[in-house]
Amino acid sequence: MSTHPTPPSDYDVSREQMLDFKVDQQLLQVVDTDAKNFILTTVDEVFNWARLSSVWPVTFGLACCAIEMMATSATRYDIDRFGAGAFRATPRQADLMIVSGTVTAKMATRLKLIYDQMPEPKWVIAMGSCAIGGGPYFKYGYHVVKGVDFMVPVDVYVPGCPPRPEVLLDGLMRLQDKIRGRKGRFIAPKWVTDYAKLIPYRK
Amino acid sequence: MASESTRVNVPGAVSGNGWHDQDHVPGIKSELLELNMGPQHPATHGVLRLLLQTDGEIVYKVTPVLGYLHRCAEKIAEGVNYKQWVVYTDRFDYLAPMCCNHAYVTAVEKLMGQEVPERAEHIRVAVAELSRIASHLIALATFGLDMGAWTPLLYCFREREEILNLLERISGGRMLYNYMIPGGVRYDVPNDNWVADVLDFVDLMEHNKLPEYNTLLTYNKIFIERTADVGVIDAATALDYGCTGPVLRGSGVDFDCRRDDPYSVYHKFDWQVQVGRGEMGTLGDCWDRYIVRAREIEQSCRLIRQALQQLPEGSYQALALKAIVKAPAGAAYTRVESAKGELGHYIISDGGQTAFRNKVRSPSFCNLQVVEKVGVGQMVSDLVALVGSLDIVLGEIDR
Amino acid sequence: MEQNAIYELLAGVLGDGALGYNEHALEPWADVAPARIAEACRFLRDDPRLGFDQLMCLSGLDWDGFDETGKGKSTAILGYTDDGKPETSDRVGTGELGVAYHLYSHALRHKFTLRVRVPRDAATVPTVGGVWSTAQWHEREAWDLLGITFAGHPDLRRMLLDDEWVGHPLRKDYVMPDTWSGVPLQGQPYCANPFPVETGGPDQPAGDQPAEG
Amino acid sequence: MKLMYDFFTGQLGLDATGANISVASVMAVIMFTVMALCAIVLTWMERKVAGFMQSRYGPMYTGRFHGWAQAVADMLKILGKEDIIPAESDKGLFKFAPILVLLGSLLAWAAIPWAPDFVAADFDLGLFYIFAVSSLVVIGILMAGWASNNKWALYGAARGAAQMISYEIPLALAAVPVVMRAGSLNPSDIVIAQQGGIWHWNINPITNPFLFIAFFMYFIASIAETNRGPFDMPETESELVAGYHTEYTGMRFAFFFLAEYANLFLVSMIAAMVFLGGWWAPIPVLDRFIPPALSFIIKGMLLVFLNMWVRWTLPRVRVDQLMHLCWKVMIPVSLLCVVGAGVWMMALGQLK
Repeated sequence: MSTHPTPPSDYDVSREQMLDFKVDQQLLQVVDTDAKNFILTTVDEVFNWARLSSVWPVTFGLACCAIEMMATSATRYDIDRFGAGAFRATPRQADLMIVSGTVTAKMATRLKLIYDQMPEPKWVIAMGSCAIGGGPYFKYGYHVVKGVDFMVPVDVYVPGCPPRPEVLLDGLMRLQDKIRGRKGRFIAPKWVTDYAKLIPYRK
Repeated sequence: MASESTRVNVPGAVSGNGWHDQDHVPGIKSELLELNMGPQHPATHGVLRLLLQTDGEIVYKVTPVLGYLHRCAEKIAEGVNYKQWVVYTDRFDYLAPMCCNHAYVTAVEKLMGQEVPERAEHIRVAVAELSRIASHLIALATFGLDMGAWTPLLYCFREREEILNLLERISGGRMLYNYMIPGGVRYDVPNDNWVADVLDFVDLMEHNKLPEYNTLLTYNKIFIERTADVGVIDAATALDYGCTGPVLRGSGVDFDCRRDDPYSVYHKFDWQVQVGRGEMGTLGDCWDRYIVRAREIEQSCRLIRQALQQLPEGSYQALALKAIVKAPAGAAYTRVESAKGELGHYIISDGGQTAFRNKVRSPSFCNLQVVEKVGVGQMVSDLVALVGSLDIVLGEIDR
Repeated sequence: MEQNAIYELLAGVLGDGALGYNEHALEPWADVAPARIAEACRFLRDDPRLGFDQLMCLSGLDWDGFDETGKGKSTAILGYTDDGKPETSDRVGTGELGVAYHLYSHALRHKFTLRVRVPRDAATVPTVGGVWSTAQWHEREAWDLLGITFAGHPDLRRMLLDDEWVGHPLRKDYVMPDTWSGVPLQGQPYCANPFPVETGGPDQPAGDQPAEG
Repeated sequence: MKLMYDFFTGQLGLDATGANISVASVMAVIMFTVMALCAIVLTWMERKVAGFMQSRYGPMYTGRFHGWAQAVADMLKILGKEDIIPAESDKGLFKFAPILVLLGSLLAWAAIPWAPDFVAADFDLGLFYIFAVSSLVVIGILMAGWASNNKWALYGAARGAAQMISYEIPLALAAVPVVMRAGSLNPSDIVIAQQGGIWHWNINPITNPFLFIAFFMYFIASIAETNRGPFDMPETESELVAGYHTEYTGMRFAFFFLAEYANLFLVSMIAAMVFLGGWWAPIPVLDRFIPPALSFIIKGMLLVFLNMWVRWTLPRVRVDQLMHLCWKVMIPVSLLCVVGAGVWMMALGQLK
């Protein structure tokens, strides 16, 4: 583990096929069966289209990432372009909770409450390393919940400390893929996968 | 206005729990309404919770409840070494991280007796002032948002993006930088015309953008009506409650750590401390605090211009800098003028790599306390204005 | 005014309440008997020669396991292990608790530092909230995080932590909780640290090395 | 209307009652469709206008071209949301309130004259009816706030009731001079009285300066009446979380949403009808080329745009300042307009 893989010298990011939206095989079968009942499938598709095109987040800023969330909705990045700009102050009218920041023990119960107040269907984006797994507050953070997925189910994890707005936009698009029922698959370069094999993942 | 209190007889049918029986008018039973503002509320700038007791629109008691963002940073300071903890100072006041970095490294350097090269000090002043502008822009923006003005928010964010771009070019981080280290700064000024770009931006900010905000928000009649004579903090109250920064200066106290308790190289530059003058109403009202911030942006522009135009040649890090720094045993309290006010670090060292105790005196923590006194008797809308004008940031209140 | 002179004035008023003056430290401070601190603060604020109108900072301190020799060998604090479980220890804290007051005068532009030390099992200090209102929140925080009682404080509740929280986290012998009120506070890391700390280097004695990351 | 009536009596051979009922049903369907359509268009327009003001784009991708399908997607999504009724709420009132709010604005649409002889309910007290029916919204909002059993909703409802009841007075008073000039409360008659180009419209300050003032009184009062712009007291997103509809989800919230934009369009259409010459084009020659309904809707849309412009530019006033503005400024000025317009017309012999 002392030698870390490095990108090969001829590696060119722009030429590499970084993102490939291949439909998952299992999902293809489901879609095939559904296609026989094409009326229902179409209704489903229309509703899914409506859901993914108007994901209203709840105004729920916790910490540093909340500022980046605001920046994402502000002029330069403008999350409203994807129909997700209508921030609702009340969870009753929202579809998406962006957990933007450190979740503390005191806040966790409130966060659960807010999540419960949202009507179905609802989604959660864990934004930033604190919301994903405690982040820099892991070791001595006696008051920090080490990952918001201990409290609420998370759909998309957006890493970063804080994530750049582009990454949050990407997270939103992964969420849209999820709503659409399509799996975006990230095909990483080989040196990255080699490196990733060295990391033992959480069970 | 605020003093014309209306007596509302709210029937008990809506009651949940926590009602307080109170007879205002003999014969008519009326109760105070307990209102829970936050932690998830658009006007509380994060996760502040205000417990209000209201009579109709009039607030009778305000009790701030903190700790929803208590991230144990002071405990962590006892576990990680001095250079590692710079990361956590970024996350105190995440709107002006450079100022927080500056406060911390100043304290550590005082403890170590470390000299800092002149060039590093100039770079520090420039980036800290850029960060201050970014923070004040957010302060103006969210204060406008609390008043219901959406558009200034977006305009301020537009200019803030420019600052973040500049700071990203020098530090590598977009929002949280981890840029200053004890004994200097982490990277030198990039040689891709950075200085010229900053100077361009400063000119743009001073001559184009500030007048735009003034037209749109500052001298708007409705905005003045909403903020003048609202949430008045007089100078004695401000001093008693330990208010610092724009809140103190908005109350007419001419004090700024950068000038009166000098650190870094601020004494070399020509600039003015901005003080509230009560132009639109009483001295110390919300409008004064707002305008102090707006004018401080101009002064920060002047400071940046001077710091970068006089940027000396030389090293940007102290030469004797090691990977792990150790401070000799002792204790030091230093304070710097952060964007929110006076940010103090009290570090006790036992001679090791980590601080034995690191107490952070955060300006928002002290500024917020005044709400308990000044918020009483205001209307709910005015309370929102008051909290907005204090420009709190929860990361540094709860730490 | 010079720090020495300020202490002379203070000692003149407090008499045996002024325990000593630490002149040669980086930042000199005066040790005051805990019971007399409110009196001392009131004098420092009201005397026209001193005029300390601002309490810059009030810090609670825990001196448990402090390395007085200045070699950096203080007792290490407890955290969570790399697996996310709380580290346990049966060590009982012994050292004294303390409070430090940093004062500033806007009119005369001088600073002064006071310190008090109280025994761990009877950590009670008179409140200075009547002298400077800002002290009220600082004292609440010190009570919350270090368990120092401030006698006469009107509203000594938990400030940052919840009312039902057990223990005072900034004490050196504090053991991190496993859960609180149903909220899990331990955690499993998503991945092990891919950059493990190499111990035994010249700068890093193996005994009390700081955590990385 | 006449044509449709003739169609039902002549072609289908219905008697008078049957034909009247049929015409009314057809008009009701048309009105409801138009209302839903305009709410959808206005939602999209609001987001695009807001984007334009704030130097960003607004919806861009839903439906490919400038996000034209954004509002459709919003509405469809809201249809599919879970319907939550809080356990502690007053369930009957909670369910009835959104319907009442929508009804209040829908009923008023009946009396809008879209074109000559194209109005769902053409009756002589039309203007009076519009103002009377649209005050149902107040009851709906109060009901919603009360039934939610939420303190923020209660605040919003109390503020909203105070505001809307107050602002109905200057709203109606501002229309009185026009009624005096036209000599009728019938909306069609009011429009017909303004025939002959822009200089015959009621807003023309040379014909009657008091009517000019009355237009601005009406415009300001209409912003307050629709709870928008600097006067959005019942919602005040930064103070009362979402105001009276804090607890509403899904379809029930969509009713409020729909009613807000229907109301916005309604008051703009009334302003166009009462002050800006209704279906008449600015120059009489153009009347031959532009369909009257189109001309009318364009005027309404311009006023809606003005409304949005105000909303996205100005900060919000405080609730006591709002009431102060109404009772101490707008009502006296409106009364002055009524008196002044009457004296002016009497002096110039314009009274009918």
